[in-house]
Amino acid sequence: MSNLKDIRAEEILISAIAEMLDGLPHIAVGASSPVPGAAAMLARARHPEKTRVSVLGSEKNNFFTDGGKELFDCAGQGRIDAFFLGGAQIDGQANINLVSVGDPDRPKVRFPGSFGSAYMYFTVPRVILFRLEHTPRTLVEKVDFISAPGTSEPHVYRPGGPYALITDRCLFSFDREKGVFRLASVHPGHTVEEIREQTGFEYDEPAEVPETPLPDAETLAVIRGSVAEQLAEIYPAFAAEVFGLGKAA
Amino acid sequence: MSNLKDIRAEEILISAIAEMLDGLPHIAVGASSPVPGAAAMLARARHPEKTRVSVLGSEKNNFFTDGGKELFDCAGQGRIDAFFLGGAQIDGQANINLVSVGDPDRPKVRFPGSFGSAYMYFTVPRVILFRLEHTPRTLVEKVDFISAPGTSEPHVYRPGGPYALITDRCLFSFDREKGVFRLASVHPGHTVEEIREQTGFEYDEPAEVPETPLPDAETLAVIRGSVAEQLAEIYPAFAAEVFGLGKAA
Amino acid sequence: MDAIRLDLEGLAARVPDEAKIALPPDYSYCAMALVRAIIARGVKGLHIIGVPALGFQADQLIGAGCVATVETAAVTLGEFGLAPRFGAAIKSASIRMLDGTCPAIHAGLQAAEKGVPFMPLRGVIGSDLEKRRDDWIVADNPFEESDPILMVKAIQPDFAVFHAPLADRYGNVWVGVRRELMLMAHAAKSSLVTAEKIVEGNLLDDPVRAAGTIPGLYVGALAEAENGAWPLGIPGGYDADAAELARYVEMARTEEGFADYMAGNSKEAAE
Amino acid sequence: MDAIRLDLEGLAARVPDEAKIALPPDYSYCAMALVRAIIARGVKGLHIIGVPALGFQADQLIGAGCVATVETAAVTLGEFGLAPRFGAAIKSASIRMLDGTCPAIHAGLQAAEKGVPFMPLRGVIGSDLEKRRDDWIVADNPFEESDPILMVKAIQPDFAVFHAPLADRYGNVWVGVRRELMLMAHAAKSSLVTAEKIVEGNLLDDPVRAAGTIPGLYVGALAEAENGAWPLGIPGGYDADAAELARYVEMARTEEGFADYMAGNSKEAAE
Repeated sequence: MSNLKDIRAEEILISAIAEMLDGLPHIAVGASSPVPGAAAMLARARHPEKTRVSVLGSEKNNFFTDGGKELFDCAGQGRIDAFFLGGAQIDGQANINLVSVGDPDRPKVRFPGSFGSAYMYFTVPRVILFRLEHTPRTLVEKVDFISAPGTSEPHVYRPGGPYALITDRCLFSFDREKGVFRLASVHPGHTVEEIREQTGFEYDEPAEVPETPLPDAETLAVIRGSVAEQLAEIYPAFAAEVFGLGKAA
Repeated sequence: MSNLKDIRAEEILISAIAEMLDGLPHIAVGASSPVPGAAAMLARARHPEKTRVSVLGSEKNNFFTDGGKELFDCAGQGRIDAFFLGGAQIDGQANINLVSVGDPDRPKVRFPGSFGSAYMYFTVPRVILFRLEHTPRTLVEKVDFISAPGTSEPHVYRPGGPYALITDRCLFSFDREKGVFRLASVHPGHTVEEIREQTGFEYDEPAEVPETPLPDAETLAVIRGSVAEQLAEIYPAFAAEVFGLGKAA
Repeated sequence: MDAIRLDLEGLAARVPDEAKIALPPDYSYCAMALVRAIIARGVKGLHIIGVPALGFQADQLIGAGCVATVETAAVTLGEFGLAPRFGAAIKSASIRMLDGTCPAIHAGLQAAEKGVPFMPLRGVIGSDLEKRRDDWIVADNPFEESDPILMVKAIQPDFAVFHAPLADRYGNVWVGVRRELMLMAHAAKSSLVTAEKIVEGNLLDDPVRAAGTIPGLYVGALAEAENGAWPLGIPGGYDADAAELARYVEMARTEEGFADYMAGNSKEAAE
Repeated sequence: MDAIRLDLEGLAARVPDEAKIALPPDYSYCAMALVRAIIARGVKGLHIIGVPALGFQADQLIGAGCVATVETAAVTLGEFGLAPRFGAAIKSASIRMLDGTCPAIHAGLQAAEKGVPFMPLRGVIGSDLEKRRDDWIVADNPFEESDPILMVKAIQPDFAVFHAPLADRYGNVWVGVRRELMLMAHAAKSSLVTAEKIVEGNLLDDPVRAAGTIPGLYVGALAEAENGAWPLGIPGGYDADAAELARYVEMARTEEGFADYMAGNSKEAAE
């Protein structure tokens, strides 16, 4: 068994996310997401003959040849099985806000913008929300701006949607029927009470909440080996910080 | 002045068509039209810094790099100024039929099909109809199948349409307001009476019908020189037959 | 990820009866050898789609009785004239004909490529094509009063079937400027591809080569087939075998002649 | 036909006040040198469109007061964080912001590329993006009962403005797999392009190179600009000048710092 002291928080996240990607044919990752990127690479390392990974902004992990639209077309065709979205704010209905806090016409804070979220959230079956800052400021009751809605009316074409939300404290799954999150596991070192305190929205909490499993030795070896190496091409700063890998000049 | 005996009928057609293309920025030509192709090349030779020519099926005269759709997209953008269409049947409203004679479900004769006519006829400002067989069988009162209509209701978006019809006997211009052809000139060796006899549809005939002008010596030199040479790449059989040019093996 | 590599028979075996297959025109990259293998299997009820026009491939498939529906802007043998088995099938009404127009076929495939149910297209309104297609609807432009526009239903083939000059072990397929093949591959559920040559390296590693390459993601299976377009040619490669094409056109004038031609070709292929 | 070849100032002079210009994201081929020349001209009231996102080009144009409207899926300086002049302009409501989403921008450009007034797109329904855009309409899929779908109005920029690693005397511009530049060029009325190098031969003569080349037909005018993307990098060419970009981000925190930065850069450029 692995020992908690030796394992970084990022490695637990990578491993937990990879579980949700296991065996999927095609996982796509946005450019600024090293942890999901690593999780996708771990999933690919486990099933090299089954799983493809596309990472935007990577030259080695991006096989698209039809310009910026191909990722979205590919999702529209049903050829992308998992994708990741963040959110400056995420609410209990899984609505995400990538635009601004406050009145959007006179915002208190302005973020970059919605990117492809309003589309990928509808077309990719397994969208995993990823937010490292788990506080009542980020996980809110109601977002100030809906970049992409978590749920839609039944007659709206929507093969995709939220599958889970992973934060620095815990993992929520999302129940699309009920339109609510459910606490799935709490990361080692965090507590159910802390989650309650730090979450601004209502969610289902089962009687027994398991701890997020630690990656086993084999998984850790892959993460620290081939995954870290591949990651360094795309996220050199992250690879240097987390895995102590330098980017070749 | 040129002498009729030395001039081939094709050269008169090439020269007459080139007059209608003079100074246009972009002329596109379908693959199986050597006479229009030659006319486009003649127009380009006269204005090499103003006129582009795209010939489908040519490697040297086709600069498209976005697949089969680019020609049509380009026309939709307003970037194609002239195009050529034929017709197994053409009627007095400039409707063209490229599909079949008789009941289309049990046709007496089946032709290849409509190709891009139903679109190019709407989007290209100057569509020149080209039909070498001028008989009551081909120029009919009403086509058996409308591959592309000659005119549209006023509210239908239609920046393009028929501009002229050139046959082996004469040149008609098309009046889009009235929706009728008008006899513009009769080729040397043909008569107004013969046109009346051989045309299955009604058209306007002015009191004085001029003769289609012969190409002058300079024009003939260009046709027989650079145009014939360029044509040989795309239409080797035609270039051999009309200009005595062999295709390099 | 390595591509699934099969022989021609293996590729042909993936095409079930009643499949909807997209085919390129004769001047693009046609998988003639694969089409012969599909014919040899005796597949029935195919729905073939010309992107945007059909030629020798369609005429042989139709002559062999493999085809139920033809959807195309044209069927032509180019300088070799009208397609004889197609013409005979039309006259005997033994195939269902969906006459289209080039940009509508591209638009339908682009709709499937984008995962949308339809694509608007200018023109076409008032043609008999439009009147005879129930997968085309004239609707209103929602941004303008009284501006009718054609809506073309998405065309999603089961398979894009084509040839290419070059592919690699990962299933990446180079088609250069023949980009309609990429559109077909994006729009289809899967692509069955033959290539003159399958190399070991990765075509996407060369940024110049990559620009004309279809990623392996879209390619269901792949077979190496030297001269795979014969008797057609391939752009930038070999010329069409005009004598052989002329021989076909001559023989295919009659049903018997066609059968003899195909039997002879199969025999040759087997030898 | 030879392309119109100008210097950077000549290219910049073609952009009038209130022009609608499409710009690529920082990781594509950005004509930074041309953007500085446009800023130096003091152009006003631009409508800039991110294809699909904007970065340093937009921040500098906005900071210099050239921009009236920003239409994009995002404005970001990537690892350098939020765009400071953009953020300031949003807070002071001095620019009109049209928040979009990547595939809707591609779809709008594709509509212009096809010459259709709109393009359908899945998703987006129920977002605040959709509620705040009057050039997007939720309408009915004409082929299905009760199937609402977004219609995105065509986006036709006056100019596509971008950089490229290679061009030729005929105005053919090689962009490789950065195909959004080709889409921009097709959709725009005209393209203003800078290139690292302009060669004498014809890029379309090489069938491998041709596949990633925008034909000169779409290019209004061209300038050679070595290091034309600096301080950004170009894929397959040079890396971004991280120190310079960091210097910009630091100085652009304030209006004064931004003005100093731009003045310094103009001075450097003049030297």
